[in-house]
This record gives sequence, structure tokens and C-alpha cells, in this order.
Amino acid sequence: MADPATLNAAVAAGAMVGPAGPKPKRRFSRANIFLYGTLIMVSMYYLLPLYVMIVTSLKGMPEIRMGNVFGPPMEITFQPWVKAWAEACTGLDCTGLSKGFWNSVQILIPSVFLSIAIASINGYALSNWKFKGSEVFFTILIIGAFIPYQTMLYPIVIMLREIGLMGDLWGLVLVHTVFGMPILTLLFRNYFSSVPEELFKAARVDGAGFWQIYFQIMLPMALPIFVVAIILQVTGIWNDFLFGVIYTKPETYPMTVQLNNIVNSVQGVKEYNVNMAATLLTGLVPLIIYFASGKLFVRGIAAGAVKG
Amino acid sequence: VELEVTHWWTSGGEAAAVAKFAEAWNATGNSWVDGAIAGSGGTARPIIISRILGGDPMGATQLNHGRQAEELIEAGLMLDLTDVAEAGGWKDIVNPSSLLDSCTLDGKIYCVPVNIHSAQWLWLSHDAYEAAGVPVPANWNEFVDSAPALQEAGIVPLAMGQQGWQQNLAFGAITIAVAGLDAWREVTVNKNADVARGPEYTAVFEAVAAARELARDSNVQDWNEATNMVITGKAGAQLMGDWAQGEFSVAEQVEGQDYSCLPGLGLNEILDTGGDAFYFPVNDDPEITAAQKELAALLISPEVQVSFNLAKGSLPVRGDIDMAAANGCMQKGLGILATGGILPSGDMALSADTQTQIEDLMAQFWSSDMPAAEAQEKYAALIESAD
Amino acid sequence: MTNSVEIRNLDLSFGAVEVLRNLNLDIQDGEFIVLLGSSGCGKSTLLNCIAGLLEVTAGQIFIKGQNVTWAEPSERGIGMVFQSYALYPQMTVRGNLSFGLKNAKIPKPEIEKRVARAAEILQIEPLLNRKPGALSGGQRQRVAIGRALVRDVDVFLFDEPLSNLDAKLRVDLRVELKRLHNQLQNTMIYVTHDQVEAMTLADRIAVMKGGNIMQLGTPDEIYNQPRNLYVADFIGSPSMNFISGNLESGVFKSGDLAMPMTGYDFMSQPVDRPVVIGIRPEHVVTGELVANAPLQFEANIDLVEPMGSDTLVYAQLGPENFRIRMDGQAKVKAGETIAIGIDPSRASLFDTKSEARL
Amino acid sequence: MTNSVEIRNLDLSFGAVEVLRNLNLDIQDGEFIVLLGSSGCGKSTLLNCIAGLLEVTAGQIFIKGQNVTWAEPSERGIGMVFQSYALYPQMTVRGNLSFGLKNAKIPKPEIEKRVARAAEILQIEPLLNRKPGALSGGQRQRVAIGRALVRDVDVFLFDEPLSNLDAKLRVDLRVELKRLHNQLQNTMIYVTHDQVEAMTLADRIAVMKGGNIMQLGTPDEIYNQPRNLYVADFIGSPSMNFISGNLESGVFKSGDLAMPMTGYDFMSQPVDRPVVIGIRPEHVVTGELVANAPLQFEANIDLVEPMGSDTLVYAQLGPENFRIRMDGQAKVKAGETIAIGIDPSRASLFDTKSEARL
Amino acid sequence: MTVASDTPARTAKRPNRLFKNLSAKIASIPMIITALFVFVGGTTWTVVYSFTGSRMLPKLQWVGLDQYDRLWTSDRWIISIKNLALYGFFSMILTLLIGFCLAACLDRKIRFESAFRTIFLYPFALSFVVTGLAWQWILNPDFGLQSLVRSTGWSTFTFDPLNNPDIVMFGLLIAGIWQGSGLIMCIMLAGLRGIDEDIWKAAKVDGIGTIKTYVVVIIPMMRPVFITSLVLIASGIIKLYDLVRAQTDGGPGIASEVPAKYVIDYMFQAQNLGQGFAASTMMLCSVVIILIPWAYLEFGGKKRG
Ligand SMILES: Nc1ncnc2c1ncn2[C@@H]1O[C@H](COP(=O)(O)OP(=O)(O)OP(=O)(O)O)[C@@H](O)[C@H]1O
Ligand SMILES: Nc1ncnc2c1ncn2[C@@H]1O[C@H](COP(=O)(O)OP(=O)(O)OP(=O)(O)O)[C@@H](O)[C@H]1O
Ligand SMILES: [Mg+2]
Ligand SMILES: [Mg+2]
Repeated sequence: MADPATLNAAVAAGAMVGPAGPKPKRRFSRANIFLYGTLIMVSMYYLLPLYVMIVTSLKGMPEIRMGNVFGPPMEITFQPWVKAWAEACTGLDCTGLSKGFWNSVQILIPSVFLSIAIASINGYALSNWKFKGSEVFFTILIIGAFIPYQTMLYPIVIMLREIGLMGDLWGLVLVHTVFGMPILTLLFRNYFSSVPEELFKAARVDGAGFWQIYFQIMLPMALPIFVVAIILQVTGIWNDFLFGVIYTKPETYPMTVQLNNIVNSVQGVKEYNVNMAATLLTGLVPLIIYFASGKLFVRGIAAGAVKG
Repeated sequence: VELEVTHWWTSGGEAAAVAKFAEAWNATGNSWVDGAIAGSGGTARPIIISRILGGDPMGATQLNHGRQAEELIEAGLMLDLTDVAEAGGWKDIVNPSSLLDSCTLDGKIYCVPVNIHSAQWLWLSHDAYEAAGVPVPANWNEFVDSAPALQEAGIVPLAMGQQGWQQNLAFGAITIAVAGLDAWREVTVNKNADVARGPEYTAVFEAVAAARELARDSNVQDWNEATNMVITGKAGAQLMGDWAQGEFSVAEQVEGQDYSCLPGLGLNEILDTGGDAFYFPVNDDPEITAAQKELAALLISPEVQVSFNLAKGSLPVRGDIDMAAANGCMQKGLGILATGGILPSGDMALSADTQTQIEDLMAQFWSSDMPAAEAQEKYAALIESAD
Repeated sequence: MTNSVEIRNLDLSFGAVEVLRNLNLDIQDGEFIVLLGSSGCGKSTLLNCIAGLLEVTAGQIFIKGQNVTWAEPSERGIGMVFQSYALYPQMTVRGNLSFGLKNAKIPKPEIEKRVARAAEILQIEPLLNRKPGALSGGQRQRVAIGRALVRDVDVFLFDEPLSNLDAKLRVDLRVELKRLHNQLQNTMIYVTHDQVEAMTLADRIAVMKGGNIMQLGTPDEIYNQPRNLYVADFIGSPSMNFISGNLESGVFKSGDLAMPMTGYDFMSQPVDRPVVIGIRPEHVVTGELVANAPLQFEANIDLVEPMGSDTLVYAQLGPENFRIRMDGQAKVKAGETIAIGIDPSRASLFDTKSEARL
Repeated sequence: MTNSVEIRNLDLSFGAVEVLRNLNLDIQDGEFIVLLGSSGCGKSTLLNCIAGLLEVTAGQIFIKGQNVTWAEPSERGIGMVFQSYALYPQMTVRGNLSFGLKNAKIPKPEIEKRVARAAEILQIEPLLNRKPGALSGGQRQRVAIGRALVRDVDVFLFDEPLSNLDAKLRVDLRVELKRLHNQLQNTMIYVTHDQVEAMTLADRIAVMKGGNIMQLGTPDEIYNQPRNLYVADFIGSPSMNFISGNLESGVFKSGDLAMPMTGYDFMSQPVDRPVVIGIRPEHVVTGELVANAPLQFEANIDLVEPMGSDTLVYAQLGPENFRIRMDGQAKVKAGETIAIGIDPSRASLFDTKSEARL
Repeated sequence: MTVASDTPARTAKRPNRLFKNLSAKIASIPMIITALFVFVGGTTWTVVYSFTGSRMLPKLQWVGLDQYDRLWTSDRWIISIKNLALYGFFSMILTLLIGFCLAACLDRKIRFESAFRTIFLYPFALSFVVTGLAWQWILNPDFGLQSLVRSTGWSTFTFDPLNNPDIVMFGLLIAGIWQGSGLIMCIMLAGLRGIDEDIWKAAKVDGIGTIKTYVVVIIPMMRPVFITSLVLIASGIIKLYDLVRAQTDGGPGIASEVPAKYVIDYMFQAQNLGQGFAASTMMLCSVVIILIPWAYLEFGGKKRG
């Protein structure tokens, strides 16, 4: 440090002596190299499977047998994709994943709609229209979210049988609605609870009833959380395997079950390229949904989970 | 009439065989809706059962006959086929008759046996032995002796799919070969745990432990992948049921030239007579019930039996048909069958529960370093508590 | 009948917590009542009971002579304005104003007329097609008031409507609200914990504590004749100076201090007992005026807070801290000793035990 | 050398947004400086620059004559107190106080000594083993101050330390803070947007607007001689009364109004031009005193706000709104006409165009 | 005005409480049915039948604790439990660790934050079946990582977790963490963002280094976020099934069996419902053991409306 006296003199003279302005920084400080290095390394771990799946699905079988999963395809072929989509066999049924895809779509749309409609109304009722016992039911519901599905598999078989929906697409829709309810209800309840209570009171004073407040006040405000719920449900239901395998029959198999069947129906050698193409095809819908709305998802997860 | 038929025949040869059923059924003006469920019977059975219990029965379904369907029958969920059987004179044509017995409960018949499967086969790759420069062995003992040569040549001596049922199958085959029929019967049918603890079984477990070493480098899961190792000469041999024949056929290999098959592992001229049967869940719709009975009769008809079993590589359930078109391996089997060298399948003697427990034990035994004695003791305990 | 709102023996509990206890309150037609009290004393709860947003545990509520204890909020002829504005964010200002009317199935032309009138009164016409997100805090609060206005209600309820605004705006809106009341002459019930708001707005103030009304009176009464120690201490900033002592035949004594209470307006014949005397900081006279004061003391200045328009002085009077409010131009310094004077007729005397005014 | 903190030509931008522009400020040793300004004017930003929590875009910062522009916050000899307290919630009060010291590897006995001293000064000894969660707002803020105190720093920085407290507590802690400054005699830089706090605490106030310092002066200067229209309007509640007009050879003229500015302390020889005159509400005299005022008018009372200690009157003076502060005992009613008097020597004159004081 | 509470016009009757908020009650019926019938009813049913000797069909034929006796003498169950404990332990620790570290990295005001976040989170969108298959392929010793490393010349390199019973659970862990850590990162990031900026400033003024601030100040402050994450991870672990099915199917041997698979296998494949019910009841118990302390921390400690 310079001698204060001279420094003062310099300051008085209006000259800028000593450090001024922003502290000079090395462009690649050690901390930054470490930080970005770690992130890039970890990114590779996360991207590896996707890369391998894509690469493998574009190779022919001979090239795969030669080894090296990680090498890029020498000769790109889309045959595995075609085969996975339309030709791969489970037993006699050689229609590939296409049928499973449409089944999944048919299951997905009503399940998502129904589960979100019910859960949002529940969440709304629970946060604004508490009645005696509502919290008790909600607590049971939340605990239900953590109960292993295994304890309820068999009773549900019986229940579905009793209402005649076993094996039906609608049976599976119902199961998804039921098991989606706890988390979604929690999500909506947390969201609606964070809506100022005064807004609700104002609407009451304005003479609006249960449904009017729901549709005219709450629903338009809940758009972000609806997006999150939709993403959660779309990925969750699309990716479900356990319920699909137990509560459906081959004609109504969803895509994941079909995928598992195709991959496990080995005829001769395993056709890894077809398997990977099938795997990618199955993951495509949730991935697209996720990439298209990743930001909202992240924000919503934060809103729903951290407050929880 | 559309009938949905569920089964777990999804490998190449199996699928080809099912196609024969489907063709025959479609030829009658009905339509076959294929409900293949991939994976082993273990995967498929729960689905089949939960659907039947869930009130959404399929038209017909494959099940291993034996004790698997007992409770479903008791609960009145399975169609009584006695009238069809009497009309078709099944009692007289089904050979061996034990097959029909296991379809019978309280004097009524509930299933159609469609084939006979035996598990005690050793499949050997000629390519592999050629590469190792040793002659193709003629029985299990020779195979064990030849193993070091294979290993030197970089060939896995024994291909083994790492699934409990395959390992259990190998265990069963080795048991009959090593301990002999009487001991096997005493343990499996009569559930005599003392014998299971006895010296014969000690030898069995040691033999299995030895086989375990031979299969060390086999990394495949599914049985047909293991078979494929034999086909491609990557492995010397595989212990698998006669259905492996289908894979060899699909790969267009010729018995005696590309591969050899040794029933009873070349030691005992004897085969178990497990097999597949079709059950018909009760349905409210009389039209469907009629169609179910029609299908039942069709499945056991001579032409269908021939075409199906030729494709599947299994033996027909009736002794009165001409199987001249069958290949060498099948002929060997037919020969044994004709001489009466048969024994019941473990499926019929043990409940699915016990079966699963034994499979779990075998899976554990084969994939770990569990000492033979320990495995034997655990096995005996399972036999003791079996029902 | 002149009572606009009557509350009879109102009880309200949340589970085991009793928030309001046997509360009675009569509010006259056209009156501006302020409920004042510290946080958690039950002001909002009382307001919500009147609005019908909370179900009472016991008691009755009458509005315009009708028993509305079990009526829906929208049927009570009340309008409510909230601290957080509570505007419907996805509707325009016009939508916000007309939502309640549409719910009540009022014909369209009538709705438009009323909205136009409210917008004119509140001077929010240019904002009618904006959404609340595009409004400033003050504008939002005006819209919130408008929402009550359009409904042509008998009683307006305000729950701390100005607390979320910054100081300057608060003052402006306060004045506007007062003007609005002068113009409409509706009954208004206004909750706040800001005493300046209470003092400036109210016709009568109800000071609440722990679910009870401690004193109900005009601002002047509340300020100058607080009924008990709590009200005296709560009202006024900086707060009243208190000195504990004894009343001995009309003379207040504390240590060396002896102060004859001549000119003090006793509520009943004074009896000797331990008492607390309270003197407001601005009732302490200083400078030339001390000479005229009935009682004169010397005090040591501890700290001086210049506030522009006036100056607060923290002084030591014997063992007691003493707050004195002086003119903004007063030039005094910490450490000085000044002469101060007190006029007992402007002081308040409280019984030490019952804390009630004597 | 007497400057404790010097800021030279400081610039700060967030990306393209210039928040501080070529700012210079000298703060003397032991001075209590308040940075006052409306929200978003850059007060916190300036404070963070001094603390080293924001990197300056250009310029220099000296503390105790040391150039600390590039120094780490912990090396600058500053302590900082935040609005949200920012206590470490999982540590006890003692842990909070000693955490920084432990980190600086100060020997244990020394730490204990310092913590004990700070706790004594702030009277938080009984709280030392509690966690912040178990403290009231005022206690938390005291602990936050303690955290700066133990570090024996030269300069204390406060960023709206009292904004989160309720009104009563705010007043109490304000007084305490002033006492603390008297006792420690450290340099303190205090950010607030509450003018009462600024007026009462500061030795000098820096009024900021849009990243610039509009006026730096003692509270008295700021209040009575605002350097420009912004400061005049910003300081004081209710705010100054403004009348636009023209200065014509030393006489202020607006419509019928003519007011000779005798006694007004012009900063330079007055030139004729459009001007704005500002008069504080409490500088408007009423009642008997009007007779002595150099200028006398009649005003119509529009609205009266009794505030206890004084009364605000909103009146109409010709076309202009006029705010008058009267005694708390004043008995006036809306609709009356009263006589008011103005003393030009206490008024402020501003150039209409440049908005600067004349 | 006289108090006229006795005149008829002024007395109003209290309406029936049952019909208050009727719409809300009607709207809640699906929830009530789900809670009561499916969750409570289904679970109770399963627990009750775990004391029976049900085989393929549920039968009320009491056998006391026999099913449990057998369960706890079954090697496969013991292995399943051990596997789950191993997987659970590492999965919790590693997921939290990775999730937090990544979140902390992303919170350092870095460039391309959203790109990195997307990369870390996308596996969450994929099903366990897809995850399992992808990793099965990568970990395939003949084609995957092992052969890649070997082809670089290190010919003795061995990494084939899916075929080695001793480390197969780590093969599953790699895939499980790959799939699940993104979500936890997301939650942690939200938690970090929720921390008062002033705390960071205070720590800086106190001269505390970045890493130390994280460890000593920030992590303890994020307790609720950690608890939420832990509960999420734990509930996922107990349900671990799809991944095992797709990636190893319990193999090699029974080295990677897990309780959920035990339940399903015994319920459907082995046709011993009683045994399956007993096992699922045990799973339920373990969940309860996890949930009770959480519920206590979350709802018991602080009472909120
Ligand atoms: N829903 C509720 N459940 C339980 N207690 C409540 C509830 N709402 C309010 N309380 C309690 O009732 C008391 C009064 O609350 P109220 O909101 O009326 O206070 P307030 O006077 O409006 O305070 P503030 O000035 O903070 O708004 C408080 O002690 C509060 O804790
Ligand atoms: N990190 C940032 N990035 C961009 N702009 C910022 C950032 N922080 C502050 N600003 C902007 O800088 C300006 C000054 O902010 P600052 O926080 O200093 O205001 P302030 O005077 O402290 O206000 P307040 O009284 O509300 O605390 C504001 O306009 C603000 O929008
Ligand atoms: Mg309130
Ligand atoms: Mg600020």
C-alpha cells in the first residue's frame, strides 16, 4: 500500500492512483475450470446413454457385432427404426411398437384429463373449502402416495373385476387416476393455498359459489401448475410399466409393456439396434414433452415440491 | 368367432409353431387373436391369471399343466371339457396317459395337452468341438472330461442362461443322470427329504457345482441366447429341453452334422413328460363356449398335432400319428417314448410355490460360490416343507 | 332505526382458541368506525364475521336490522376491501368491477352504468381495460374499493386497505378515503393498526385487545381521555409518559414529586390508592411557556431527535425517562438541562391495579 | 486525515443498466450518514459497493485511507447489518456472533471477550444460547448488529435495518441505535427510505435519486433549505405546499397573489424568472399568530385530520390545495374559512426549469 | 333501537351443517373413495390376507404368522432386503450428494445454466424400462464400456457389474442415480434459490469461504428441502421394480432381487398370494417406519393452517 500522505495528495489532485474499477480477473480462473470441468464431465455421464442409444439404433447388426457401442455408425441405417415401429414381433404379432403407441395414446389422454381434473378440484376444495374430515382424507391420500403399490395391486384386481373394467383401457385409466391423485392433489393444494385467501374471500363477497370460483378465478390463475401437472402425468403414465402389465391385456398393452416384450422376445440373437430404436421410440413422447416445456417443469417442481 | 389365445411362445421356433395353430383355427372360419406375452412362463402366468381372476377371460390360454391351474379349476373359472374329451376319445389316444391325468380333477377334464416336452437333453455344437480338436462327446461324463480342451480354445464349455428356471432345469437333468430315477422319484414325487440329504444327492450337487464352473463365462440371460451360443459355436454345449430343437431348425442346422442331441444326457434313456396344455376360462357367452370346445378338439386333432410339434420340436401327445417327417432328435425322443422310458414332470409333482423356491435356490447356487453341501441342505429343507 | 350494524354477544373460536369473547358493538348509519389494535387482537376476525366469511361460534349479527348471522356473504349488503387488494388477476379492471354484479344476475346496462359511476368517483376511467398487473399499488387499491362501490352496499368493510402502500401514497389515499366517505355517507368499518389512520379517519374508534373492545369513542376521547392504561399507552407516538405513585387526598406523590391534581376531571370522587399518571409528550411545555404551567420541573436531556416539523427530546426526570415533543425549530442539545412544565388538567390518572382511568 | 470512507467517481452498471453514475462521497470519521431515497434509487447498490459485495464498474473506494476497491469484504474493516437480519438460523446467538471471528482465527479468549462485550452493549446476554428462531424481530436485529459489533470494525453499514419491525419497536430501536452511535463513535452508513429515521439518526443525510446524490447535508439543512424541488418534495410529511408563479423583481406573483420575498435568504442575486415557492405545512401560521405574519390570506377548509398531537388541515387557497399543520387541540371544521399567515423567510424558492433552489 | 332478539323477524335458524359447503363435499367424493376404498381398504385387505394360506386365490384360511416365518427364512427375501438396503443407502447418499453438488454448481451464476439443467434432468422423463435397457446395453461386457476400455489396450480391465453377483447392485445404482438425481438437483436448486441473498452477503462480510458457507451455513438451512428430497428418494427406492425387471431381472441368479419383485413374483408367478401379501405387508411396515418420523417433522413440529 502506498504511503497515505502521497495517496491523499494524489486523490486531491484528482488522479486515480491504485486499484480502480473492476478487479482484473483471469478468464479461466482455477475455480471456473473446476466448475465447468465438473459440469461437463457430469454432463457426459448423463448424455452417454442417449448417445449410445441413438448411435446403436442407427447401426446394422453386423457393425454391432463387431463391437464398440460408442463408435459412431459407419453406415447409417434407419431399418432398425422401421422394424421397431412396425415389424418387430412379440410372438405372432409382428406389428412392432405402433399398436402399443396408439394404446398408450388412448390411455394417456383420458387419464391425464381425468386425473388432473379430479386432483385440481380436490386441491381447490382442500385449500379453500375445508370441511370436517377433509384434512383426514387428504392425509390418508398423501400417505397413500408412499404405500408400495404392491400392497394394493391385488385388491385393485378385485375392484376392477367387480366394476367390470378389468383389462379394459378404462380400467387402466382409472388406476392411473387413482394413483396420480395423491401427488397431484398435493401439488394443487399447495398451489391454491399459496393463492391469497383474500382473493377467495373477495369472490365469496362478490357472490360466487364453489364452481364459479373454481372456473372463473382459480382455474385461470392455475395455468402454470396445470402445465406441471400435465407434464408429470404425461411422463408418469406414458412410462408406467407395472400397472400396464398387470391391468391390461395384449391388445391394450401400452407402449412400455410392448417395448419390454419386444426386447425380451429374442429370436436368435438380440437385435440391439432394433431394441435401442424401440427404446428411443418409447422415450420419445416424454422427452419431447419435457424438452418443449422443461423450464415450466423446473419452475413448477420447485413450486410444488419445495413448499410441500 | 374370435378367440384370444394367450401364451408365452415368443421365440423363433415357438412362434412358428403357434402359427400352425393359428392357421388351423383360421382355416375353420374362426379367427385367432394372438395374445403372446414375452418372457418366460413366469412373466406370463401372472398376467394370465390376473385376467382370469379379474373377470376378463381370454378365449384360451397356455399353461403348463399340472398343479398350476388347480385353484382356478376349484374356483370354477375353467371350462369343463369332459364332453369334448369323451367325444374325441382322448382317454385312448393320449399317450402317455399321465398327461390327461394332470388335466383331470375330480374326474373331469379341464385342459387339452398339446405336446410333450422333456427337459433332459444335452445339445452339443460340432463347430465348437472341431475348433477345440476333440471328438464330440457321447454323454455327460465325456462332456465334462472334454471341457478343458474347449476352454483352452476359448470356448465356453456350457452355455447357461442366467435364469432360475433354466438352472433348475439343468439341475433336474443332472439329477436324473447322476442320482438315477429312483432317488429322483423319491425326492420329487414323494418329497422324501432324507433322500435329498443322502449321498446320491450329494453327488448330484457336486456334479452341478462342477457344471457351474463350466458355465462361468456364459453371460447370456435368455435360453435361446444360450442356444444361439451353441449354434454359433461359441459354446460347446447347453442343457435345455427339447424345444431348443426349434432354434436349431430355424438356424437351418442339421442334427448329427452341425449339432448333436443327447436325451437323458446320454446316460439314461429316459425323459420326463412335461408339456404344455391349453385351458379355456369359463365365459358367459354360449357362442364363445362353443368355439372354445371347437378349438379344444382342433388342438388335439392329428394334423394339427403333427404340424405343430414338427415346428415346435416337441413330441405329440397322441401315439397314433405319423411323425416320419420329424428330425433325428425328435425321433430319438419318440423312440424313448415308445419304450415307455417316461417319468412325470416336476411341474406336476410340485406346486408353483415350491417350484419357485427351488428355482430361486438354483439361481443362487449357480451364480454364487455356494458350497454344494449348503445348497443340498437348503434343497432338502425346501422338499421337507413342500406341500 | 339508526343502527346499521349490530353485534350481539359474539363469540368466535378457532378450535380451542377463543379469539372473540362475548363482543357487542353498535354501529350507526353512516358512521366511520375504525377497529384499532395490535397484531393478532382479532380485528380481521371480527370483520370476517361481519362479512360472513367466518362462521360465528355464538351470538348474532344484524345488518340494517336484518339478522344475517347465517346469511351468505353476498346476501349481507356488504362490500369488502382487502389489504392485498385481492383483485382477480386475469380479469380487466372492468371485469373485476362487474364480476359480483354478473354473479347477482344484474342486467347488463345497469352493470355498465354502475361501473361507469364507480370509475368516475374513483377516477379510474382510463384504467378500465387494463389488468391489475399493469396497475400501481394505489390504483389497485382504488379498483378494490370500486369493487365494493359498484355493489351499492350498505356497509363497507376495509381490512387494512392501505398497509401495503408506501408512506406517501398512504397519506394520499387516506385523504381520498375520507373524502369518499363524506361523499357517500355509507357505514364504513375500517381495520388498521396504524393509529394515525385511525385518528384521522374515524368518527369513532374501537380499540381492541385480545378479542375485547377496550374503549369505543371519538378520536378525541380516545386520545385525551383514554379509558385505561392500555389505550393510553397504545395511542400516541411517541407514547405517553407514565409515572407510578400514590394518590393522597387529591395530590399525586412519587418520590420527591408532589403534584396537586387541581383541574383534573376525575370520573368519580378520588379515593387514595396507588396510581399511575400519564402525560403526553406534547403536553409537556417548555421554553417561555413554562412560566404559565401549574407545575414546573427540571429535566436532563438525554437524546434529541430532530424530525423536521418537530423535535423529540428524551430526558431524565428524576429516575424516570421522559419524552417531550418540542417545536421543529427548537435548538436543544443532549446534556443540557431544561425547565419543563406540566398541566395536571391535561394528564391522565389510572388505578395501578385495575388500570382503569380515575 | 479525517475521512473514514471516500468514494471517487464510482460507476456501477448491471449489464446495460447504469445504476450509479460518477458518484463521489466523503464520509468523516465517526459520522452517521444516512442514504435516503425512494425505492430503486441505488441506495443498497451503493452500500454493497462499499462493502465489496458488488464489483464496481469504475472508480475507487477508500476506507481509512486504504484503497479497498479490490479488497475482499472481510478485509475492508466493515460490518454490515441487513434488513432481513440474515442470521445463521441453525447457530445460537453466540455462534452467530463468534462465527466470523473463529473464521478469522482469532484466539478463543479474545472471541469470548468480544462477544461478551457486544452482548453487554446490546443487552442480549440472556439470549446468547438461543437460536434466532426463538427471538423476536427486535432481538434478532440486535443480534445482527452485534455481529458487526464484535468484528471491531471501522465502518458500520446498515441496509434498512428497521424496515421489518413494527412501528413501535422501530421507534425504540431507532433510539437505541442513536445511543449506540453516541457510545461507539464509529462511522455508520445507514440506508433507509423512511425520512423520520433519516432525520432523527443522521449527522448528515444524502438524498439520492436515480443513482445520484441530490443533496448532502445535515437534517436541518435538508429540511429547511432543500437544494432542489425533488428534495423539498421528498422530505416532510405531509409534503411541502407548492405554488407556481413568477419572480418579478423580488416579488413572488401567482394569479392575484403577490408576495414580497423580504427576509428570504437568496443564494444569489435574484433574477426574474418562473419559480415555484414551497411552504411547509407547519410553517403556515394560524389563529392569533397570523397577526404577526408578514403575509396573510384566507383559506377554505376542505378536510380536517385530527392526529392527536396535531391536526392536519387540507384547505383551498385560491386554486391550490394547501396543507396546514395545526395544534392537536385546534378545533376547526371542514367548511370553515380561516385566516392563515406565511413568513417568506421560512419558505423555499425554486427555479421552475432547473428545479434548483434560488 | 331496542334489542329485539325475541321478535320473529330477527331470529334466524342455524342451517343444517351437513349441507354446508355441499358442492365441496360432492366434489371431494372421488378423493374420499380413493382414500377410503383403495388406499385404506386395499391395504387393510392385503394385511388381513397376509395371515392366510391363500395360494392362487385369496382364501380366508388362517395360518397365523406362518407366512412371515417363511418369509424371514427365505434366502431370496433376505437377499432382497439386503440388496434394497444397499441400494437404498447408496442411492440416498449419492443422489443427495450429486443432486446437491450439481445444484450448487448451477447456482454459481454460470453460463448455459439451462442447458446443463436440461441435460441433468432429461433422464427423469424416461421410464425405468428405457433406463434399464440403455444401461444394460452400455454395461454389456462384450460391447459396452468394458470392451471400449479394453480396446484402448488395457486388456485386463473388468467392469461387468450386470454379470457379477457381488457388484450387480452397483450396476443398478448407476442407472438409478442417472435417472433420479436430476429431479433432486432441481429441488435442491429451488431450495438454494430460496435462500435469502443476504445470508450469502453476511457470510462474505464474515470472511467465510464459498465451500465452507455451503457446508456450515447453507446445508443446515436447507433441512426441509433435504427432508423432502429424502422422502422422495426413499419412497422411490421402496418401489424399485421396473428398473430391476428391465435391467437384470433379478439376476445373475438372485443377486439383484428386490422386495417389490419378490412380492410380485410370489403373488403371481409362484401363486402363493399369502406369501406375497406378507412380503408386501413388510414393505408397508418399512414405509411406515420411514413416514412416521417424516410426518412428525413435517406436520407435527409446526402447526399450520
Ligand atoms: N384460521 C385460524 N386458525 C386458528 N387461529 C387463527 C386463525 N386465524 C386467526 N387466528 C388467530 O386469531 C387471532 C386473531 O387473528 P386476526 O387475524 O383477527 O388478528 P388481527 O387483529 O387481524 O391481526 P393483524 O393486525 O395481524 O391482521 C390471532 O391470535 C390468530 O393467531
Ligand atoms: N442484480 C441486479 N441486476 C440488475 N439490476 C439490478 C440488480 N440489483 C438491483 N438492480 C437495479 O438497480 C437499481 C437500484 O437497486 P437498489 O437495490 O440499489 O435500490 P434501493 O435504493 O436499495 O431500493 P430499495 O429501497 O427498494 O431497497 C434498481 O433499479 C434495480 O432494479
Ligand atoms: Mg388482520
Ligand atoms: Mg435496498
